[in-house]
Amino acid sequence: MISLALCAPALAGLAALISGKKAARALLTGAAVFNLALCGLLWRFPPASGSWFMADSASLIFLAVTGLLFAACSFYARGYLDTLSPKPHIFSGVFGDEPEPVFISFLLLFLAAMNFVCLSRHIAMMWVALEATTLVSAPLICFHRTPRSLEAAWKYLMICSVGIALALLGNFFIASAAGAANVPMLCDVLRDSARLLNPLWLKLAFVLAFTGYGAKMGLAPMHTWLPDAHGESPSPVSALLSGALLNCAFLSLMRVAAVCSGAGLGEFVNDVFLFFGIASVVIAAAFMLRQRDYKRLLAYSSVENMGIIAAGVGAGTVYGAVLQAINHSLVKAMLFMASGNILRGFRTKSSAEVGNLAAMPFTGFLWAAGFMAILGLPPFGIFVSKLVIIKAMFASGHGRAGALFIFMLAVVFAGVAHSVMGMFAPSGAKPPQGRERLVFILPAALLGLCALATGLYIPQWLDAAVKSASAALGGAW
Amino acid sequence: MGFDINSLADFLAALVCAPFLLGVINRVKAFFAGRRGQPVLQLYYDLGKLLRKGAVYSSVSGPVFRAGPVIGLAAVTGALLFVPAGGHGALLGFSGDMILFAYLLGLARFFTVCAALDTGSSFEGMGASREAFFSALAEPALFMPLAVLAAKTGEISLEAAFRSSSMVAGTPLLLVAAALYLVFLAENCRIPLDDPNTHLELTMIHEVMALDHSGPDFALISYGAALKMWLLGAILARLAFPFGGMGWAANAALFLSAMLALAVITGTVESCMARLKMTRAPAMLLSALALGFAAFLVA
Amino acid sequence: MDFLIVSLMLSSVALCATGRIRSLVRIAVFQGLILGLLAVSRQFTAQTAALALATVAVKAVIFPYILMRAVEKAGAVLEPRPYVGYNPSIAVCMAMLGISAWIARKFSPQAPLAAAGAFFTMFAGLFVIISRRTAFSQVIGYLALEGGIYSFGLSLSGDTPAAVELGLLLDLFAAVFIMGIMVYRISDEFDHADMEKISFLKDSGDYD
Amino acid sequence: MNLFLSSLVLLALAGAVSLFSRTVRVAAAATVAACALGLAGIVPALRGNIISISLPLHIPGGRFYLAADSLSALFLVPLFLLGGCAAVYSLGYMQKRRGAAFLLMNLLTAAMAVVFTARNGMLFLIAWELMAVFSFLLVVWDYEDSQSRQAGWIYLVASHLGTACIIALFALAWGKCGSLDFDAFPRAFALLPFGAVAALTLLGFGAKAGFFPLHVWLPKAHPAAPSHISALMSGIMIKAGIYGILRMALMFVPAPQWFGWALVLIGAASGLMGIAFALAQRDVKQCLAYSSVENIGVIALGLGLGFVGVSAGRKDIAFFGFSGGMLHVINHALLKGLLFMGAGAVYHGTGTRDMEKLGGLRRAMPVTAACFMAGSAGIAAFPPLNGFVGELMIYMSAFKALSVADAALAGLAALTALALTGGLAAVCFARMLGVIFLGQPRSAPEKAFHEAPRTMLAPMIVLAALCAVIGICPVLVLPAVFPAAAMFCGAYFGADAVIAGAGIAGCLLGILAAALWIFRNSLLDGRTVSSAPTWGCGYSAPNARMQYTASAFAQPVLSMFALAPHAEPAKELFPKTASFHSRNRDLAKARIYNPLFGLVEDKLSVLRVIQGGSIHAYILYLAVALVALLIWALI
Repeated sequence: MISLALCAPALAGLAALISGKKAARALLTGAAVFNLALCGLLWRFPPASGSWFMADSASLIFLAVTGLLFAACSFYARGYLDTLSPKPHIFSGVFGDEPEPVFISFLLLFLAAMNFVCLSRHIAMMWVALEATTLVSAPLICFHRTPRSLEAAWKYLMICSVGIALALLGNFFIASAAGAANVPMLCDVLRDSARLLNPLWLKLAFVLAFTGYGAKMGLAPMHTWLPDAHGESPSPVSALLSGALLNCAFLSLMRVAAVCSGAGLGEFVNDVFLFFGIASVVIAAAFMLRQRDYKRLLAYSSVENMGIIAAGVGAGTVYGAVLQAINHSLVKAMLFMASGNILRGFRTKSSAEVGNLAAMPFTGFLWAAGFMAILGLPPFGIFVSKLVIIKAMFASGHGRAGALFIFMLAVVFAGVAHSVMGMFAPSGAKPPQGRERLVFILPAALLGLCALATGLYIPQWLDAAVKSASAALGGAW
Repeated sequence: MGFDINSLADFLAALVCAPFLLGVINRVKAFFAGRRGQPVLQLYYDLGKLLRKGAVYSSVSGPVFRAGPVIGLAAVTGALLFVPAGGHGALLGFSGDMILFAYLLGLARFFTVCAALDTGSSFEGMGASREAFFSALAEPALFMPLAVLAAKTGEISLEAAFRSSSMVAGTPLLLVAAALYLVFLAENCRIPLDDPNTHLELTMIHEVMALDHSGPDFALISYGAALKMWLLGAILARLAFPFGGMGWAANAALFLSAMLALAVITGTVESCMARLKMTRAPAMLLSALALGFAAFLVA
Repeated sequence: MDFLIVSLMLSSVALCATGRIRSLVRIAVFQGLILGLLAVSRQFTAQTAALALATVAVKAVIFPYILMRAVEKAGAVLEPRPYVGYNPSIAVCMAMLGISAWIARKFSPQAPLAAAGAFFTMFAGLFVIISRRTAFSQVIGYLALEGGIYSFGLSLSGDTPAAVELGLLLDLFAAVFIMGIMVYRISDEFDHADMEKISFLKDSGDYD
Repeated sequence: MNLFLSSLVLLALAGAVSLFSRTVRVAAAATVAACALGLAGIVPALRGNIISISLPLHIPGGRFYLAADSLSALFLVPLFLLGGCAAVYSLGYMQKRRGAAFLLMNLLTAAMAVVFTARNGMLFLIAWELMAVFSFLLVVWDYEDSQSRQAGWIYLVASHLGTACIIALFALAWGKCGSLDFDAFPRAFALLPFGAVAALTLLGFGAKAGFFPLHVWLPKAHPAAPSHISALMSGIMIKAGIYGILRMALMFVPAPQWFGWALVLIGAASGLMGIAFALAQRDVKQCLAYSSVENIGVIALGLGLGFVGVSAGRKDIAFFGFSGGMLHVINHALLKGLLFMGAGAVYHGTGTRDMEKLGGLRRAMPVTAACFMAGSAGIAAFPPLNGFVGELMIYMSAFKALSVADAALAGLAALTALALTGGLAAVCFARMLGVIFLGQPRSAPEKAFHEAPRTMLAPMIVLAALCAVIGICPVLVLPAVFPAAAMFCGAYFGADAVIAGAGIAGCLLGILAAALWIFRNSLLDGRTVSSAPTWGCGYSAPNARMQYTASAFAQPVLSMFALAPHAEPAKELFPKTASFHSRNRDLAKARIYNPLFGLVEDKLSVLRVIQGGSIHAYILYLAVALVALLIWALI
């Protein structure tokens, strides 16, 4: 069952490579729906964990989120590809685009790699999968082959590869520690028998893994590639990058952290998480205050939210962190899709030049609702998870950190509210003509509804799953 | 409460001989100036004349202009009910009537200011603005002595405060009396603050607000002013000369002589003091407030 | 075994010292060979031999071909001055060697030289990425970094299962392949590969 | 309780219906019915027995737990009254997008109702922020002009900062007692340091209430909203801050001495500064907004005296203080609602809110003028109307505190502040009444102004009538106030005499005035009554612009507060140009917030150099982070 979840998207990707445009699109949506169905099945009958792969609650949650996001993005991508007229893209100047099947195949491979990360049980195998996601997503970023997207892709590739190489060294440290105590390199086994491993090596392994996976996850100061990559890539890709990929990096980091906190290093692990979490929020706030490009604004908000998640783990509530990760993915994907619509309507990325957004009623509404969600206003889920994290921070005695955290969130709120309101103001910008197509609105609206749902009513099964996931990742409730 | 005959008699006496005070003050000023001065009962004659005349209303003004004098007088008479004007208790009294007393005076001022604004003339506007400014300062200045009374006697009703035994005495009494006297001068637009018989509109404060009133309205206003003077004078008198014990006639006589003395003092003050510069006027009111504070701290 | 590790370290020092692209590529090929030999010399089984052969194939054959194609395309072979001059970078190498020796002694007392060699190659790779300006040298730096970590894995950890080994290799190959295409496209687009000039995406203070 | 819940549901439904149906009249009727239902629902709570409902809410720490005790009922009464009046008012007032406006207003009312009855932290916060969001959407109603957008932004940020403090407070309590229910909070507050809890409460709820240093958003946000919404906001929403403080105070009773003192000082500051700024305003609604700050100051004075009384052990001081403050909550809600609707009618009729351009509207809009006068007299706290009763109670508390040793100074401070504020309020509202409605019109000819339609006048008349009735026989509103005050300091029965006295005085005044009015008319009917132009002291060509303007009227008072309008003296010998402009810069904003925000931005922009664009720097950061972590791990 699990291997099916991995091979199906990979095979579809390869098939798409060689098939025509029409067939490739069919493959894309088909594979997406199939993947979603498979996630449902895995939830209903969780399979036993094999030697290489397992489906514990944490991986199931992130698998489901990735599947949902990918399904939404695949429908969005169909519409997106229609709009790409054969002639070169307007502002990409001389350059044409990648052939469409290549784009679709890389998307499907990207899905396969992410599934691989979620389901993998062997730590080194997880590393391989994460490296694969980087490599597969780099060409996706420079799909439009504009000079800026090339630069962004290169930076993304270089920084993440170097980071992940360090993580590989961390893996080897764990391997040597496990080898000494002849414990197999499997996440859950390692976590349970973490006591036997040499703590010094584990500490070093955690440091390296934190730097490596932290770079992939976008924690400051390793986040520098994220605004460029998410700002320049096409909107369905940046939605997936922000929504799904950051979660996978977070999952793998938590697997390693679970092993270390199991071995009694919990104190050190939490302090590192808290420090870098708060640092990310502060640095993201600095860039969101005067940000003029709304896609980069969304990217920095991803950095901020990853900071919140890391701070949540540092404060001791992995439950809050996982909840925040879920909510963030849903809302961020919706926002990136909406930003894609705005980009297509107004042909500009600078929020100053975008005006009277009410001329695009649906996108305008989604944009406003999305930002209300991402800034943590109540009806949406992020408010709940933020409150849980703040409570944990105060309960675990980090009073001052909590105060700084809340102040920085308020600063971010002020900066973002100002630029978003500016986009609704009637200014000189000529509003786009023509009706907004359903294919661009429906996926985003569905994700928005999910985010609203988690804010008002967390179903029993989801609550139980998140609790067991947080236990699996070594955190208290 | 003691709704007895004596306090009713005092109330009626107050209504009758309120204008008499103004006459005395004018005579004293005339005496200082070496003139014979107008007859003491001049204000009665004016009132009688005005009440028999018709009225000329400005085309601009409306119902507020006409209601101003009426509500002004009603408020002042209402306030009189609560003041132990004669030698005995006030007609009415409930715990908290000090505040009602101050706010009734405030209501009278509020409506005179609105009436002035309704005429739409720049001079009445100027008078209204200055009157509003001084009344804003006079209000705390009036409250402070009352607060001292309440603090000393523990009673918040005027009538009860004056009847209670632990009355203010000694230096605090002096300070309270001084503060009240300053408020008395400010409220009744006597010389140091405002000149009652100036003819240059730009310098008037209280008079200019009655500039456009004529006939019965003007009568009501001037009678109201006289009544207000009697009111504040009564409090000062009761404060300065502790009454009680004697029969109604003796008390009344003593009280009347006290009021007369007060009028003479005011007359002398007016004749030998020049008018304060407009910007110095708030200083006087704030000094009244300071005196009140001092009294409070000393008591 | 020690001879191989020492030659690996020497090649890393050479890496930091040379400037021209062609010599850099030659050093990278040399390192690939050494790694292959290192894998084989640890324990000679059919599995390790096959893997070593594959590593050599990737690092010594495929990668130079891709990179040289990109260099011809770019044309301008002159390497712009790096941030840290060639001579001072050798001094930096010495410092890095000291640090890696200290770390190795602290962490793996039983095989200090192997750990020191691995750490040093890794630090050298990192240094090349940071200090050189063109994309080509950055790719080579990444390869050296990867090689250092791989050699550490070989010397320290126990027998990693074949599937993991293969996975690592596959990733390396894909990384090299993608980077090669990317570099080719950058040099085609900007007709130079100096990353110093290609830095349009920034947020720092040019506006209010 | 289900009556109350059904009213909330009906409110939301009425809003939804208005969205789609063309005529909003149906929705207005439904809203009024819902408000009536709500009022009926809380009658049992008024009588003191708590009605509550508790359902599971599937979010961490959340529970749908509503309960209305007498304190909540006190705040719900004006909410439903004003909610109904605002619904009727908006029929005439709103022109564009009426359906959406109706939906938002109803949701705002429902959110406020939930805020006043929520007994669970999570539910409270959700309702609190929803209230802020709905009112924000209404503040930026005409988002065309940048002024209201700027006001909206400031409002959103200020309310969010306030909520941040409340979130911190609830998180602290949740951490300590493991549950977000208000019933568990007393245990948590006992463990927490009192200073922190009190500071967070005052900051968080004070920001929403508009205490002096935190009031900056109020005079910008309320005028930008449509008038019936600013009536709702000024009348009820800022009282949510007061409600929050009281609800939290119930939990950390007994509060130490300094808490009462803090409230008294805040009240004095808010009162004085509020009315001083109100006097400096030219825009009607901004003047009313600042006067809301002043009235919040008066309420804070009352509550402060209440807490001082509690800590001094004198039940009578405490009872008078609390009941005075709470009575003023209801009175101010009605009065400020009436005044804002009046201002809305003026804006609806004349199209401008600048007092300098208005004048003489008494002729064109007689009913609005009458209601506005009733409102101004009431809010300046003059006897016959309800404002006086509230302030009388606070004065009583201050007077009684004078004779108690340790409460004397607080009483004195409260007394002087209240007296000065009362005086200035009289000046401010005399000015507003005089400049807008009396005298001659200062700008366009009279016929251009038209009276507001009937649907706008009806709620104003209802509110004015309510004020008069409460003023004359305050015993009507006592069942809502006294049990709530008793929750803080136990029942005390001395207050009924005072209230009865005030009522009698009001009637007496009325009778006297009527008698004099009849006397005056009887005198005049026999005589010749002629009309002539106002006496201009012989000036040859008087015109309407010579009348005293708003800033001129306030100039002497403002010169005391260094807020006087700025006149540019002509410099040349033969002056060609001279200018006069009255800018009303808000001192608090200019001196506290602009430098503060500037400081935050400079500090943060220092960090912006990180994203310098060069990949080498980026990887250097990575390496530096690694080395730092290594060092951290090894020490």
